Amino acid sequence: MDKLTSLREAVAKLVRDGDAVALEGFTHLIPTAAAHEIIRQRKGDLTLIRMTPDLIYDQLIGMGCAKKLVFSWGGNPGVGSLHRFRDAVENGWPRPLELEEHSHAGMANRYVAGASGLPFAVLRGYKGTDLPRVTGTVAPIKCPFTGEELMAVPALNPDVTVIHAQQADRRGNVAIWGISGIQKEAALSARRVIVTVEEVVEEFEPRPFQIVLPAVAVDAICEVPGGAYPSYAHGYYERDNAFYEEWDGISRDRERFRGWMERHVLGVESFEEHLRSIRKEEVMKA
Amino acid sequence: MDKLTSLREAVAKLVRDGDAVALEGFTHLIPTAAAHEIIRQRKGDLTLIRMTPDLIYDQLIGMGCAKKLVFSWGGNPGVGSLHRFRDAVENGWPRPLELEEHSHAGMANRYVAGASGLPFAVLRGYKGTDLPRVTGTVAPIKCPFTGEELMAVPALNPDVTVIHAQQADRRGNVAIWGISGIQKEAALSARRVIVTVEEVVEEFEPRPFQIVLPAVAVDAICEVPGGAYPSYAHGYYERDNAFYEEWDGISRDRERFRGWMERHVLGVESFEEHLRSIRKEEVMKA
Amino acid sequence: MSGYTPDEMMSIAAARELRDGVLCFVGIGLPSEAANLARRTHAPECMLIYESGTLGAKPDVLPLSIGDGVLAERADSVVSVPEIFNYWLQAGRIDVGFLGAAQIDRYANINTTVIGDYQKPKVRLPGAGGAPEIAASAKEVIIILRHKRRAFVENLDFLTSVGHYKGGKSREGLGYTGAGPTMVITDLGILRPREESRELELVAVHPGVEVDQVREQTGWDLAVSDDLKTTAPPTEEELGVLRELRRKTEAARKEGAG
Amino acid sequence: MSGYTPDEMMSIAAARELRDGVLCFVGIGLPSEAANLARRTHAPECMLIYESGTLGAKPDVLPLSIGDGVLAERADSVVSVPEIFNYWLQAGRIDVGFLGAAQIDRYANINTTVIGDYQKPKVRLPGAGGAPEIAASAKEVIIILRHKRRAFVENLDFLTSVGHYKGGKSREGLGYTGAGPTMVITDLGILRPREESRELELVAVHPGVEVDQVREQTGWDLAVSDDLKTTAPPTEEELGVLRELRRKTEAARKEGAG
Repeated sequence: MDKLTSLREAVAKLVRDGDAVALEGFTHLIPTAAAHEIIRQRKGDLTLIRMTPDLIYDQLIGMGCAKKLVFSWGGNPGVGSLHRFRDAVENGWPRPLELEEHSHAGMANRYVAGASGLPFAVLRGYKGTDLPRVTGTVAPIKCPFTGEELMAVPALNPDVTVIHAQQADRRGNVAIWGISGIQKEAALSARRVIVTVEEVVEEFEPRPFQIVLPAVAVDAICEVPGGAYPSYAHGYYERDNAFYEEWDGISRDRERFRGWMERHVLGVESFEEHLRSIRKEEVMKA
Repeated sequence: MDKLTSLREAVAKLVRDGDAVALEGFTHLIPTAAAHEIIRQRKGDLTLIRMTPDLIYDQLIGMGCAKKLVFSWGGNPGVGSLHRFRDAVENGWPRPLELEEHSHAGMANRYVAGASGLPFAVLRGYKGTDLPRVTGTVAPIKCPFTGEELMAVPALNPDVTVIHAQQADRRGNVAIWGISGIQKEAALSARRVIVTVEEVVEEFEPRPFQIVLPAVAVDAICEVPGGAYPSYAHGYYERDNAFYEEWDGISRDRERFRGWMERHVLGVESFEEHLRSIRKEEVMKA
Repeated sequence: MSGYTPDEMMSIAAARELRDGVLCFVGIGLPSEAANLARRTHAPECMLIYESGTLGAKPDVLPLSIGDGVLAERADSVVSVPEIFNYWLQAGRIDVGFLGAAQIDRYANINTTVIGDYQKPKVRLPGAGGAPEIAASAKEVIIILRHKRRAFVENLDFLTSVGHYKGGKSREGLGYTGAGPTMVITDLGILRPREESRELELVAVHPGVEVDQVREQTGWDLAVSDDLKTTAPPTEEELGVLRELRRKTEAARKEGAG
Repeated sequence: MSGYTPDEMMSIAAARELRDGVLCFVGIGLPSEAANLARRTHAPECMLIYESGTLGAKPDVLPLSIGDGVLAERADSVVSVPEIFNYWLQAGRIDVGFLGAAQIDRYANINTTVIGDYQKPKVRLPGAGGAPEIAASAKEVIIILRHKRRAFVENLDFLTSVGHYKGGKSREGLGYTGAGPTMVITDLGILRPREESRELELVAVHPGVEVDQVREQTGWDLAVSDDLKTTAPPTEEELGVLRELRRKTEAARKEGAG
C-alpha cells in the first residue's frame, strides 16, 4: 500500500498555505494528531471548514493558522465557549477571523453537493432567520414542479479533508464504525484526502454501523494510535471528558494557551510524544 | 412487536386500489411473495414504481393490476425482455400501460428527494437525450451561484413501498446486508411501508455493509422465509438464475403465462404453498 | 414534597411534556437531560434522536456532547449526518424538537449566535448548529431555558431559529412544515403561544413562584393567562430518577479516559 | 493463433483497452465480460463498479445481473444506489464507463429505449438504466456491441444516452463533465471519433475482416482511417482466460438454487 506514509510527510505534501481545509469529525474521531502536525508545520492563511469546530480549531485559530472559518456550531461540546475562537472573533487576536456561517443542515448538504459533483444543494431552512443577512452563500430557489421556494447553498469542495478512522486495510480501504457523522461526504468532496487511523489491519471484521471508504478516495493513510485524543475512537478508547473541561482553563488566557501549545504541541515531534508530554500515553495502547 | 402480521393482512390493510406502489429491490431481495399476494388480492389500477421492474412487475402487469409504470430499466436481468411488459406497451394487453420513464440516476434521486421531504432533486443528466421529450417530469434548473443549468426531477413519494429484508428484530427494526440498493430511500419516501423478512431474530449480528431501518419507519413486518425467490437473500439462499431463464419461456405466450399464474400464484394460498408448487421449498429452509 | 432546585423543577416539568412513543430530536444540555428523564419515567418508548446520527439512542448516562459513544452503543440505528437532517428531520418524521436558547423573544424566536452586533459581538456564541431546521421541521418544538431578563428579550440580537416569527400567521408564510414552538419551559414556569397572536403567555408558574418574579425576569410586557396554573411539584420518583441520572453522569465524566 | 469467434475477438479487444488501475463503471453483459477479462489478464488493479452499489467488485464468475451476490462478496465497499450515481459517477471519479447499446449513430449516441415510435414501438427495449449518466459523467466511455446494420443506424429511433451528440463541440454545450465515447468496439473492428467532427471512423478491423464487410453492416457512409490497423489476434492467454471465465460462469448459472 503506497499510500501509507508518516503524518509529517502527508501534511507536508498535501496541505498548502492558503488551502481550504476540513478536519472533520462529529465529537467522535476528531483528527487531533493531524491538526497538531499542521500547527507544527506552521501552515498559514488556511480557510478552516467544519460543522462543529472544537478544541483543534481553537488551537489552529489561536496559533494564527486560519484566516477564515466556515462552520455551523463552534463550541467546546458540553463545556461552553471556545475561548480562542471567541478572542479571534471578538478582538481579532491573534488575527481577525472571517466567518462564513451556516446551520448544520446547510453545511451537511453543502458537503453532499460537493461529494456529488453538483454546484449546490437545496433544503428547507434559513428563511426568516438572520443567517442569509450575514452569510453570502445562501440563495432562494424555486421548485419547477410545485412552485415552492426553498433555499440553495453552494457545494463545499475542500482542498484537503483530514479525518481520523479506526482502521485501514492493506489495500488502503478505510473502516469507520459507530458515529461516522459527515466524514464520508467530507472526504468524497475534497480534492486531497488524509486519513489517520488507529491501526492498519489485514482485513476488516464486520462491526455495527461500519462504513468503508475505498482506497481510491484516499491520498495518504497515516497510522497514529490515539490520534483522536481527547476525542474517542469507538472500540479503542473513550472520550476524555475531563480534558475538554480542562481546556476551558488552558484556553481562557492567551499566555497560558501559548505556553501550553509551545510545550505540548510545538515542543514535541510527534503525537506520540504529545501524549507522553500530557501523560496520556495509555490511549496509544488501547 | 405489534407490527408483526401476516402478509395477507398487511396487503389487505395497506395496499389499496389505485395506489402508487413501489416494490423495490436491486436484483437482491426482490419482494416476490408480496407481489404474489397483491395479485391474489386482485389489487387494481396501481401505479407501479421501480428502478428495475423485473419478473414480479411482469406478473403484475400481465395480470392487469397496473395502469402505469414509473421506471428506469425494465428487463429480465441477464436474460432479455420482459414479455408481459412488452406486450402491454406494444399491444396494450391485457390493458394499456402508461409509462413515466427516467434514468437510474433520475429515479434514485427522486427517491432521495422523497425521503428528504423535498419536492425535487437536482442532477446533471437528461440533456440532449429524448427522455425529456417523452417524460413530463423533468425540468431545467439553474444554479443560483454558478449559473450552470442542471436538471430537476420531482420527488417520489409512493403510497406504499414494499421491500424484502433478511431480518427484523423483536422491536421491529429491519436489517439488510449485502447489496441494499435503493431500499432505504424507497421505504423512507413512502406513506406506508411493508417489509417481508426471512426471519425475526432477538438481536442483529454485525454483518458486512449492513443497514438498519428503524421500526418507526415500518408499518408491517411479515415473516416470509424464501420470500425473495427467485431472487436471493444474502446469507440465506442464492439467486436461481435458471428460473429467470425459465421465465422467458413461461412469459412469452399469453396463455402459458396465464396458466402458470393461475396454477402457481392464484391457485395457492401462500408463498410457502407457491414454493412447494414449483418444487422450490428448499429455499425456505436456507 | 420539598427540597428541590428550580433547575430540577424545570427539567422535570419539561420531561413531563414528552408523550411516550414520540420521536424526539434532542439538543444537548438541558433538553437532553429532560428527554432522558422522560425515557426513564413515563415515556420508556420515546425514541431519542441526536444530530450526530443516532436513532433511538438509549444512553445510560447523559452525553456531554451530541456525538458521545454512549449514544451509539445501543441505538436502533446509526446513520450519517445528512441522513439525520434530510431523511428524518426535514422529511417531517420528528414529533418533538427539544431546544435550548441563549435569547428568546415574545414569539419564541431563538438566538444562539451572538450577543451584540454580529460583526463586532460582545459575546460570540456557538452558533446555529441543528436548531434552525429543528425549529423549522419538527412537528412541534419545546424550548427549555432558564428564565433571566437577559435571555427573555424584547429584541433578539440575532434571529438564529424561527419560532412564531412576527406572530399571527407570519410563520406559515415561510413555508415551514412544523407547527413551531408549543411550549417554553423555564425554571420559573411554563409559557405557551396564544392561539391567534402566537405571542407567548405565562400559563403556569412552578410552586412558590410569583407572577411578578416572572415578569421581573422577562424583558417585555409579559402576557399572563387568565387561567394560570401552578405546576405540580416533582414527585419522589421524578426527583430520584433525575438525581440518580445526574450522579451516574458525573461519575462517568470524572472517570473517562483521564 | 486460430480458432476463435468474432465475439471472443470483440471481448478481448475491449478488455485490452482497459488500463490497469482505472475505475471502471461496468454495464451488464458484454461490457461486464470484457472488464472482468481485463481484471484477470493485464489489469488486476482495475476497480470495477456496478450500479447496484458495489465498489471494487471481484466476481469469480460473471454476474448475470448488476446486483448478483458475487459482486458484493469481496467488494471493497458496498453503498446505496444514490451514492454510486451521485458520489462516484456524477462526481467525476469514474475513469471509464463501459456500455452496450441496441442502436448507435455516427456520433456514438446510443439508443436502448425503443425500436420504432416511442408511443407505439415495434420493440420496447428495457430503457435507459444507468447509461445516460454514465455517458454524461464518466471521464471516457467505451461502447461494445455487435456490428449489425440494424444497430449502426443513420438515425436513432430514440436518443437514450448522449455520445458526441450532433458532432463537433455540440456535446460540450450540454455541460457534461466527461469526454464522451472514445472508442466503439465491435465484432468486426474498432471505431474512434475523429478529432474535429467527432464522427466515428473505422480505425481497425479484426483479423480476416474486410472494410467492405464493415461498411455493409453500417447504416451510414462509414469513414475509414487512412491509417487503418488490423487488431492483433487473441493470444493463447487471453483466449484461455476468457473461455475459463465463460465455463465457470455457465457452470455456476446451471447450479444456482435450482
